[in-house]
Parts: sequence; structure tokens; C-alpha cells
Amino acid sequence: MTTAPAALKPAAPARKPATMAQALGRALRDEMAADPSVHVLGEDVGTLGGVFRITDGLAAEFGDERCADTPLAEAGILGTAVGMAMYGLRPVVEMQFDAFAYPAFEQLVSHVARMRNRTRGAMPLPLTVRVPYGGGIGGVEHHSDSSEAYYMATPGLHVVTPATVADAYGLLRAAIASDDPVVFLEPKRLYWSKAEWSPQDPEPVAPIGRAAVRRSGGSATLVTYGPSVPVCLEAAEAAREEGWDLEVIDLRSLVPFDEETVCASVRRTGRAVVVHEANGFAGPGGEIAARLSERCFHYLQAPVLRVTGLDIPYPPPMLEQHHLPGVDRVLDAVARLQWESEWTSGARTGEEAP
Amino acid sequence: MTTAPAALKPAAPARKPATMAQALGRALRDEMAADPSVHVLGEDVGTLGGVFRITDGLAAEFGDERCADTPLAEAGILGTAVGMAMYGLRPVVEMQFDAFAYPAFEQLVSHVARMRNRTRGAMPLPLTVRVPYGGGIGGVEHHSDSSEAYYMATPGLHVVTPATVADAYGLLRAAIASDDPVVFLEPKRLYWSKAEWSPQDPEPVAPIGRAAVRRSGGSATLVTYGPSVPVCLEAAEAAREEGWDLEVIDLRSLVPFDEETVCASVRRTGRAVVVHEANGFAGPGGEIAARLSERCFHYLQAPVLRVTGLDIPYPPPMLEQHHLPGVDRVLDAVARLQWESEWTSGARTGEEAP
Amino acid sequence: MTVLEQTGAYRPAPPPGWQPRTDPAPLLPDAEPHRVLGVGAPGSGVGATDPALLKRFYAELVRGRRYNTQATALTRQGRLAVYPSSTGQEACEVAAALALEQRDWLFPSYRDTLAAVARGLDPVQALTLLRGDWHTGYDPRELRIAPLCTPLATQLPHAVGLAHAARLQGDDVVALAMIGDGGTSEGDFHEALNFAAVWRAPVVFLVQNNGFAISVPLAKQTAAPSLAHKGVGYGMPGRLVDGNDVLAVHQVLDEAVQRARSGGGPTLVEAVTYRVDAHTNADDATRYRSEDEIAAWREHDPIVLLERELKAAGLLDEEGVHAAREAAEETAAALRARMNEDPPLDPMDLFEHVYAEPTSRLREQADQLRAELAAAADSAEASNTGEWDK
Amino acid sequence: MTVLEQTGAYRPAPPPGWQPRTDPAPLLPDAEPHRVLGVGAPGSGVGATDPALLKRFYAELVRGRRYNTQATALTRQGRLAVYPSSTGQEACEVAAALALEQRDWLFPSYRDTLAAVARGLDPVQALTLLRGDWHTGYDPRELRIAPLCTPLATQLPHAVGLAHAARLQGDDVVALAMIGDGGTSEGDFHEALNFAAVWRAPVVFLVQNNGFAISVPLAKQTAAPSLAHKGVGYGMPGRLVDGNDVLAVHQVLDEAVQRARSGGGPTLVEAVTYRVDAHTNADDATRYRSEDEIAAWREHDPIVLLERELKAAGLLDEEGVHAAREAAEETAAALRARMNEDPPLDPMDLFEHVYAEPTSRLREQADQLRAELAAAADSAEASNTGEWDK
Ligand SMILES: Cc1ncc(C[n+]2csc(CCOP(=O)(O)OP(=O)(O)O)c2C)c(N)n1
Ligand SMILES: Cc1ncc(C[n+]2csc(CCOP(=O)(O)OP(=O)(O)O)c2C)c(N)n1
Ligand SMILES: [Mg+2]
Ligand SMILES: [Mg+2]
Repeated sequence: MTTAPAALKPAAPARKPATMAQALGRALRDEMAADPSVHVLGEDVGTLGGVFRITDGLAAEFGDERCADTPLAEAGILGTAVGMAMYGLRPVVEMQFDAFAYPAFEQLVSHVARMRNRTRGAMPLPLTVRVPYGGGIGGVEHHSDSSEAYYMATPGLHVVTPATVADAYGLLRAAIASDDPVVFLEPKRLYWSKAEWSPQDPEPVAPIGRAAVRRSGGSATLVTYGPSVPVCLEAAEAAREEGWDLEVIDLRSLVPFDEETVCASVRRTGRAVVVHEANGFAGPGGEIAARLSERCFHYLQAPVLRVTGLDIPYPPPMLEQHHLPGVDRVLDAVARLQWESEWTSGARTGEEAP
Repeated sequence: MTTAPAALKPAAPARKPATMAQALGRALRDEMAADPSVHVLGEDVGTLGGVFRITDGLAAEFGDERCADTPLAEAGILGTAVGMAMYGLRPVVEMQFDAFAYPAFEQLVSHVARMRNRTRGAMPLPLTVRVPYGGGIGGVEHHSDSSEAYYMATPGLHVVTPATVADAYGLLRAAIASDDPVVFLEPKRLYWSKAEWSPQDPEPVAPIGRAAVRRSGGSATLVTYGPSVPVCLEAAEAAREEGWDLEVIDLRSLVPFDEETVCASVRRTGRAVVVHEANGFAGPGGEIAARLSERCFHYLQAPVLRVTGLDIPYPPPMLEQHHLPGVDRVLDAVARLQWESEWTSGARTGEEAP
Repeated sequence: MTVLEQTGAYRPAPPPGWQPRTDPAPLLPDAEPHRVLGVGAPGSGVGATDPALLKRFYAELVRGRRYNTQATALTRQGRLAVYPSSTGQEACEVAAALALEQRDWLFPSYRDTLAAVARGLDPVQALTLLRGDWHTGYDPRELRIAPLCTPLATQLPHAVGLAHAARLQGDDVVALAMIGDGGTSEGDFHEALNFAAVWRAPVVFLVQNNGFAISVPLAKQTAAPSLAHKGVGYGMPGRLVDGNDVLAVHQVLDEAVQRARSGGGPTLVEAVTYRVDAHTNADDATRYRSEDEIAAWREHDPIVLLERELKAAGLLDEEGVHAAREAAEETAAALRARMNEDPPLDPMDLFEHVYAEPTSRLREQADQLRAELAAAADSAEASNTGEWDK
Repeated sequence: MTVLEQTGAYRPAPPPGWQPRTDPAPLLPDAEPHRVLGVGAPGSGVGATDPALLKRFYAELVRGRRYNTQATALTRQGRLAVYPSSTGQEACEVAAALALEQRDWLFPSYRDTLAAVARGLDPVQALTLLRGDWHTGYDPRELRIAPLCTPLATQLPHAVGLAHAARLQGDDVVALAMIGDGGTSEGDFHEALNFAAVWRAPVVFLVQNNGFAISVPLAKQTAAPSLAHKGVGYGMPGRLVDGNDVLAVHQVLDEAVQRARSGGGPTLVEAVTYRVDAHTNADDATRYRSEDEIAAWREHDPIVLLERELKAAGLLDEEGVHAAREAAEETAAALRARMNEDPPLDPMDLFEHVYAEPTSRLREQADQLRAELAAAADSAEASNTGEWDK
């Protein structure tokens, strides 16, 4: 009766500010709509929509069997999800917090990671384990662990973590669609980060396994992921004052690791700092720094440095700022990248390192 | 009546060949005898003496409450051990095999590693978790994992692994006597390795946290531990033919990590290869290589290389020899340490690495 | 000769390993939750209970309720990171605390601040975890209260191990471990109960069945006849009790503690109760339950139940009610005042208690943080000086 | 108005959340293990069972026993890495396999090779794990047999998830999961049974209680009246059966499968049996049990029990016995012959099935191994040539 605007062929849909949490929820919704074999299960994911409300609305839209509240038992959740995947479903499991995924560790390591291999490919497990991880949200004990080192050290798993709203959507859809099990790490403190984004017209996202250069620069490379990406971008801005033009790489996928992109950058800049929240010792940065040191050896003007969480159990909220790698520590590490090249070139002959 | 030899003051007791398994059992016995608060618990540790017979005779000598068969539940074993330690006992837990420690992962990571920290030191947990680990024994699936990366990445735990008979005894006693929780990794395939050794007169062993130089050499340093120590020693012997004089360092303790000893060696040799059975990616060698690359940067004549298990789930016994780092792979890595020094010194200017 | 060839007598008997099982009947829980208050003639419920204890119960319930509202208020003021209120469950909290002797141990979950306080813990120390200045604010050995435990059910095996250790040492110590209905689904619950029963460890397991695990109702948690029925599978008696009836809970726990202390082994107690507040201040309970349901439970309020019985028995008058409320207000005021002070924080503590001795790695990191803090203090001073110089 | 102030009616009623629980009585297991063979007049035990099925049982039992002895012999010849024999437990193994329809799923533990073979799996493929040429020697989807599972109890949640998924898809598929007495102590057992009961998943849990978990006797494993009593705590019926009486096990499993298929939910079955051989060929059972005990169980041998009943019922004669043994010998001979061949091994397989697509890292490692193998082949050829040249 009225020429409602809706009747007009719509222009490119408006891109409005959306949070990462919304984009994740939308990714779940769109995968569930696209593929009836996608099932969501976990603690409080149904009626409540999850403690972070990522699954909000899914039970209402798809019914409480497709988005199911389970009994409170993480090994049971992941173990039954394995069985569901064996029958051809595509389960997406939510672990309520990082530390509460540990009860499911045996299922993850001994079954999820191995079923395809065990059966020579006959029985792949297309299964996604969503784990909200990391700190910076004032969480009390056991609510802020960065557990990615455990998953990275487990062959058979993919380990993916977004840092932007667009990636959150694109990578989660890719994870669910993957025929391999994916541990999908959601940086809790970025849940409420915002970007202009439209679910109708999402940006295409590179397939799992590709890093993104978030900022180009020639002085040195910051290699990072997840919650530390904004920190590194901020540090890179601040570094301009010191005359450093830093490149920032967001790994996005820890397994597979995009060695090509990272090495290309470091070979160009000659200097690198790896930044993450997880503990330093035997943490993700160990692998990354070792790999860069090996593969870019002849290009490095300085040792690859790491700026990480301290080697302590995750601290109580009132002290967490001292644990988390912040802009200052990143800049401090950049400053230690041996910019006095005279000294550097002499050093190879064997003086004591500083 | 007769002048029995026993009546004479005995000379230094004879050192007879003993296996690592025997030395471990003796360490348990001697600690139990020395300290009534030491309790052993686990699956089959009592009547049977453990599937590897490490605890053989303990129940007979100390009673089945001091060396107790538990119900079959690893989280329960470790969890009750935590409670026993809270009451002042010193529990020593046996996990039957590496992969069967995974059910206890939450107890280990969320409690064992944190109780001291959580309580500001008021409630330390003097608790030892013995884990037979590694492959090379023809074990079927789940019986050959090298799980040390998980434990190393968990602040609050000490991680110790012997490679010799004497260390097995000395380090296990030190672990049990430690007021910190220790994950004591026993290299299964060295259980039956032998050395001249006497329980009456055990060699003094350095405290936990000190690496041992098992072989001195000036060409390059092999950094290794546990089951790979004999492999590296054999490789070092073989390397003499090629004119390389290799230093072999047995870390013994992965946490704390003896950076001093390892860095001193690598600064001297200028070249290093890290060798272990665990998967390479995000494995223990990542941390070690990263640390050496950083701390010995100006002394390195070549990138630190790693020879590790492949990045695959542990293979079936008939294929495990292709997975395990052997002498040839170690020698191959040594050969890749850029011995053509002309090329090396030019390389710093930026040619493509090989 | 293989088994195939053998020619033994034909024995139409049960398998040789078989022995008649212990009779499960004594393990089965009460058909209805055990209740005391309001069941008989008005006032009769107090029975022979020591009047001093009755007054103590009343005072603690009133104080506990007030503590909950005060703590929740503190979250709104940013003085607590989070608070899981036990309003509606005070009878369980208080009865658990008072069921134990000094030498016994309490193993609370994250919701059981009240039980710890009722056992004598400093009300501010009890909140350290939830304020966020440290994980545990007290030395567990002092009052024998294990750290408030967040990973669900994981403290249960600790309680079993501790109780078992005490028994091995010849001490007649009992451990009481608290857990929610949701927590009973965790593997650790199963393993703890099984170890306890096999070891006949002196443990009492108190399940506060408050109907929900965050948003998940009991019906999605279990299909068991009752949570107390879970005892049967471990060979452990299960008891069912009205969790809002403090005297009933007390009786049941007291019996279980005595049984444990005298070598009778563990008991599983299910207390049927209700969480009147949301899961925590951060939760929105309207998403998963109705006002009607809450209203029905408010009718069955633990304080009201006790208050009426005490009044009917002539053990409480308006003055007594007033005095209890006054005392509760004092606790709340003191709590408020103390919680409004910033807790002393020393970032260097982060390195102190990871190991008995800090590793060289931790010493390096401590040096770095110390330098950072010094630099920050310098620049703060500089800018302060700047301020003053202006 | 706070709860403290409220003035509702005094309600001496059970707590509002309380509803009479489901009656546990129907969940409680039989007082004695259900038995059929040898209970009534000789021969009567076969009842109305299809004679073809009875003969099938007999043939499978005899074949299974022989398979066990053959496999154990193969460990001595170095042809198997290890073998956990199920001698003495064949009735459970066979009854489990035959209780299922083709569309159903079997979830065996590491000891249940026989069940897999009785379900139709190639006897050599069934041994892949234990021979050590790969982890699983068959495509689980083909005969709907999950991989033989080593980490105890971890396959139980898989069975529940699969059965639940099937039900959600509208398929009337049942999953039968096998586990030992020791395995019931694991947290995964608890979680699986709980999920199954809450979801009313069509699963049958068969616990073979063979008295030991390696060396640990049942009394150190549980204090429960019986393992079947563990069902009560999940709201699931428990059944107790003589595990050496193949007809009894068959009846109980058959009922449980029908119940599951028709939407009645899961059942827990405890079969009382005995492991006549050591835990595996690597075990020394003399360390923890007596010859007398074994002898008593040999008297209650599953094959003998069935054989006598069939003979008494006129369904089996010496010729039939002979034929079954012949068939078993044939299976054993074929197994021996095929197992004496080296299995085809391709080390490059190591990289093929880690992910759908090998990562670049795996491709690098594959290249390295390929080069190593080529070099080794070259040098082997060179030295062979050397030999011939001499
Ligand atoms: C192992 C583990 N998983 C998940 C959580 C997150 N979590 C905290 S409280 C809670 C619900 C607990 O419910 P219940 O046991 O009934 O106790 P209540 O909160 O009702 O007191 C959940 C899921 C946790 N703390 N630990
Ligand atoms: C999680 C786990 N812990 C320990 C083991 C080692 N293990 C293999 S079999 C076994 C005993 C199993 O006993 P039971 O469940 O009774 O089965 P049975 O061997 O009697 O068939 C043990 C402890 C394992 N396989 N998995
Ligand atoms: Mg609850
Ligand atoms: Mg058994």
C-alpha cells in the first residue's frame, strides 16, 4: 500500500558497528542455517545464550536439540560431541572458560586430535571447540588462562584465534565448515570490541592458516595474535614517535602456522618481537621465535625477542596489569633490538651479549 | 664363632650393574624409609609392584597403606594426593603411562601447580607425579606419548627427567624431598638401561635444576634429555669420524631450566642442535632453541636446529622408528650447521638462506 | 588340558566370584526430605537442641543474609569483582560450618563464603578471591578451611585425600565438602565419592541442590530419583534433607559427621534448597526462571522457618530478632568500611610463591617488573612535583 | 521488602522445589545374577531360543576361545605387540556382538577383539592395533564398530553421543558400549551414563566385571552393592547377569537393546565373569591371584555351560562339537598364516591422515623422510649388489 523502503531493491547493506561477540553469534547462526548437521552444545548455551551470550537466540531459532544445554561435565560434552561427529554431525562445543576446558583434555588429546589419524582418514571429526581465553577482563582465578600452548603442542588439532570482528565471523564459519577438529580460541577481552560490519555482506576472510599483516612497516616486525593484536597496533603507533615503523602481523591461525608470511616480513625488517599473553616459558612464542631464528637466521639484525605473560599462574584481577604484555613492554623490547648497527656487526665476532 | 666376613668393616660396597628401574625403586624405598610421610599411590603399585615393577616390594615392606593400589581413576588419584599433601603427607603418585595422565590434567594444572601460589605459600604441595613417558618400546597407541611440553608450559610445576641410573636415583629422591610439586618423567625405554651402581654408595647428584655435560666437545652442542641422551652420545661418537667434536648436554631438569650451563656451552661452540622425542612444533625444543637464539645470538655461527619427533600423533610400533630422532638425523642436522664459514659470514648481509 | 576339554561337575550355581551383595536398602535415601521445623506442633521442632546453639543458628542466618546483600552491593560499587550470593541457602551454609569441630576441615566451593565466615573466618579475608587482590585470603591450615574452590567438584577428591591422610595418621578428623547440584555431573564428583567409599574415608559430601547450575535446571542435569540416590552406586548412604530447615540439615550433617568420625565411612547428603538471587551479580536470572518460582521459595525462607519455630517455642522475641539484625548490620557496616579501603597490593608478590625458591627466570622477570615500577613511581613523582611546582 | 521482613503463611510443607522422586525400585538390579543355563531341568535353559542362534552362540564361543589362544601364541612369536585375552569372558563378547542389528554400533574396549570379530570384522583387521602396523585396522563405519579403545571409559561418551545423534536424526540405532569393572571408576563412565540418562539416549552399557583391573581386585575398586547398582544414581535401570551364561547375557542385552530402540532409554548391565588368562601376555597374574580361584572359575566355563545344556536339549552331539572345533581350528590356522606375513607398511602414511590436507610443516617432514628412505634403499641396494658381486 505504501511504497515501503523495504520494497526497493536494497543498496549494499549498511555496515553498522558490531561487536566481536555479535559476529561470533552470527557465524554460529549462519552455519546452523546453512547446514542442518551443525549442532551447538555446552553449559548454559541454550536458554541463557551462554555466559557471554554468544549463542543467544540459537535455541529459540533452531530448537533446544540443535543448541543444547548439557549436564555440567566438560569431558562428557566433548566426548559426546565426538560420538555425534562419528555419526556425521558437525558439533560445535562451547567451553565456558579456558580453565574449564581442562577436564576435557584427555578427550581432546587422545580422541579429537587422533580419530582421523587412528582410522587412516576413515573417520574424520569435523568438530569445533570454542574456548573463551585470556585475561584482561578482571576475572577471578581460573577465568583468564591462555591455554593455547597445550593445543598447539597436540598434532591433529587446528588452533585458530581471531582478533577482529570480521575475522571472528569468517574464521568461525571456516572452523565449523572444516573437516578437521578446530580449537577456536576467542579472546574474551575483545568480545566487546567493535567494528563496522554487516552480516549481510561480511568481508571475505582468508582460509584458516593465513596470517594477516595488520600494519606494514619496515623497521621491525611484531608477531602476535588474538588479544595482543590491539596492543601491538597501539605500540606501533606509539613507536612512530621514536622513529620506528613497525609491521604488525596477526597470526590468526596458530596451527597451521603461516611461516611464509611471517618469515617474509622478518627477512625484510631484520628484527622481530613476538607478543602474547600466555606464559613465556614453553609458550607459543618459543616455537615462533625458534622458527624465525632458524628460518631467517641470516637476515636477523638482532635476536628475536618475546614479550609475554610472566611465568606465573595467572594473577588475581587487581594485579593482572603487571602480567599482561602492554604497550610499554612491547616498546621496551623494540628498543632492545640492537639498533646500534656498529655494535651489532662487531658482535658476531664474539663479545659478550648485553 | 666363625670370623664371618660380615663382621669385618665392609670395604666400599661393590658397584654392580643396576637398571634404571631398580634405581628408581630403590629411591622410592629409601625415601619411604627416611620419611614416614612419603606415601606411594597409583594403579597396580601395590601387590603387583606396578606394570614396570618400579614399586616392587614397597607394599610388602611398608604396608599397603603406604604403597596403595587405588581405584582406576587418575584425576581421583592425583586429587586425593593433593588432599593428602594438604594434610602434611608427601605423596608420590604413579601414572601408569604418559597418555593416562591426561585425565588428571585439570587437577595438575588448576591445583597441583597453583596451590602454593594461591595460598601465598601457606599451603605448598610436596607431591611427586611419576610419569613413564616416551616411545621406543613397541607400545601400542597411547603408550608412548612425550607429554613434557604440557607440563613445561604450566608455571608452578617442576619437570625433571633422568637419563642415567645414578640420576634416576638421585633426582627421584630430590623430587620427593622437594617442597614443590615435581612431574618426574621416566624414560620408559631406559628403564632397562644399566650402569655400575650401588644403592649403599650412590653417586651424589646435583640438585634439581642443573644440567649435566655428558660429553665435552668444541664443535657444536647437542642439547637433549631423557631418552634422547644415549642417542646423542652415540651420534657424538659417530661424528668423530666426520671430524666433529660434539658436546652433549643432558638437561635433566626441564623446569627449572639450566640456562647457564647450556648457554655457556653454546657460546663456546657457536653451534647447537636440540634433540628430543616429543613433537617438534610447539615442543620443548621451541623454548630451548628460542632461548639459545636470543641469549647466544652473537655467538651463533649457524641457526639452532631441532631434531624431534615428527609433528604427528605417536605412530604405531611398527613405524615408530621413523618418528623417533635417531643418530642419522642428529648427524644430518649437525652437517647442516653451516660449517662453510666464508658463506656464513657473508650471509649476514642478506642473501637468501639455504 | 584346555578349559574346552575339561570335565568338571556341572554346577548350576551362581558364578564363583559371586557373593550376595550388601543390601542396598540402608543406603537408600529418605523418601522425602527430612524436615524438622514446622512439622509438629508449633515450637516442637527445636526438640532437645541446646538453646544456645539455636540462637547461634538464628544469629548466623540473619548475619549471613545480610552479608550476602552487603557483598552484592559491593560488586555494584566495584569493590568486588564478582559475588555468587547464597541468599536462600543460608541454612546449608551455617549448618555445614557448625557441624564441624575445630580439628575438622571444611572444603567450600566458590559459593560458600558464608560457611567459611560462619566457621570463624574473617569476613574480609573470605572475600579476597572475589575482590581480586589475591586468590585465597587466608592460611587454610589456620581454621582448617580449604581455599574456596572454583573448578567445580575438584575440591572433593582433596577432601577425601585429606580425610584419608588424617585417618592414616590416627587423627579423628572429618572433612566436609560442599558442592552444587550441577557439580555432581563432573567426573571428579564420581571419583571422589568412589575413593571415599573404598577407603571408608571420614568425609561428608553436602550437595546443595538449589535447582540450577547457572541457567540449567536440575532436570537437564540428572534423571536420578534424587541426587542422594547417587550414594548407592558407591556403597555410601544417601540422605535427603530440606536445605532451608537449618535444624534438619544440622541433624543430618551431625549424624554423618559422627558416623565418619567413628569409622563408619562417608555419607552423601542432598539438601534441597533454592538460590534466591541470580547466579552471581553478573547473571540475568530472568532469562531462565519465573518470579512465581522465586516467590514460592520465599515462602519457605530459612530464616522465617527458624524464626517462627523459635518464637513459638518461646526462645526468641522481638528483642532477640532486633538484636540479631543489629549484629548483622554491624557486621555489614564493618565489612563495608573495610572493603572500601583499597587492599594493600604488592606486585612483587607475583613472583614469591610460584615455587619455594624463585627460579632464575622468575628473578629476571621480577627485576624487570621492579624496574618498571620504579620508573613509573619516578614519573608519577615527577608529574606530581610538576603539579606542585605550577 | 527483603525476605527477612516478609510475613507469608507458615507452610509446614516440603520445600517448593520438591516433588516426589521417581521410585528407585524398578531401577534396582536383580538380587542375584540372572542365569539360564543349568538352572532348571537339564536342557530346559535353551527355552524357546532359535536353535540356529544357539548353534551360532556355540560356534562363536568355541571359535572365540581358539582365537584367544592363537593370538596369545602370536605374541610369543613376536607377531603381536601385545594381546589382552578374553578367555573366560567369551560369553559376554559373543552375546554383545549378537545383540545388535546391522545398523547398530558397537563400542569395544581394548579387550573386546572377540566381540568385533563375532560381529563380522575380519580377524586380522581386528588385530591391527595389537600387531602395531596401525592404530585401527578397519573403517569403523563399515560394520559400525568403533575403534578398539585403549584409554579406559573414554569410548562411553562417544557411544552416548553417537546414539543421541542417531535419535536426533530419526534413526532407530542403538549403541552398545563395553567396559571393564576397573573402568567404571573413571570420571568418563560417570559422565557418559549421566548424559545418556538425561538424553534418554539409546545406549546399552555392558560392564564385564571380571574381578580385576590388572592386579586390583573389585573390592579395592568399589564398595557398591554391585556395579549394576550404579545405574540408580543416573535414573537408569541396572541389570545383573552371570557373564559366563551366554543365554542369560543374551536375554538381558536383548531386552536392553529393545528398550533403547523403542525410546526407553539406556540400561546398565553388569556381567559377572572372570578373566582366566593374565591381563595380557606381558602380565604375571600369579602375583595377585591364586590357582584355586582360577580353578573354581574353570568349573563355570562359558563353553562348558552352553555345551552341556545344548547336549541335554539334544541340540548338540559329539559331531557338532567336533565341527565347531574344526571350524575354530580353521579360523586359527588362517589367522596364523595371515599374521605370519609381514603387514604392508608405508612410512609415508604417517603424514597422510593427521589433517585433511597435510600442513606445509608436514609436507617438509614427509620430504625429509622420503629422502631418508630413498637413501636407505640406495645403500641397501648398493650393499646387496656388493653381496652378489663377491
Ligand atoms: C569445571 C568447571 N566448569 C564450569 C565452571 C563454570 N561454572 C561456575 S558455577 C557453574 C554452575 C554451578 O552449578 P551448581 O554446581 O549447581 O552450583 P551453584 O552455582 O548452583 O551453587 C558453572 C558452570 C566451573 N567453575 N568449573
Ligand atoms: C585412562 C587409562 N588409565 C589406565 C590405563 C591402563 N590400563 C589398561 S587396562 C587396565 C585395567 C583395566 O581393568 P578393567 O576395566 O577391569 O578391564 P579388564 O582389563 O579387566 O578387561 C589399566 C589400568 C588405561 N588403558 N587407560
Ligand atoms: Mg546449583
Ligand atoms: Mg576387569
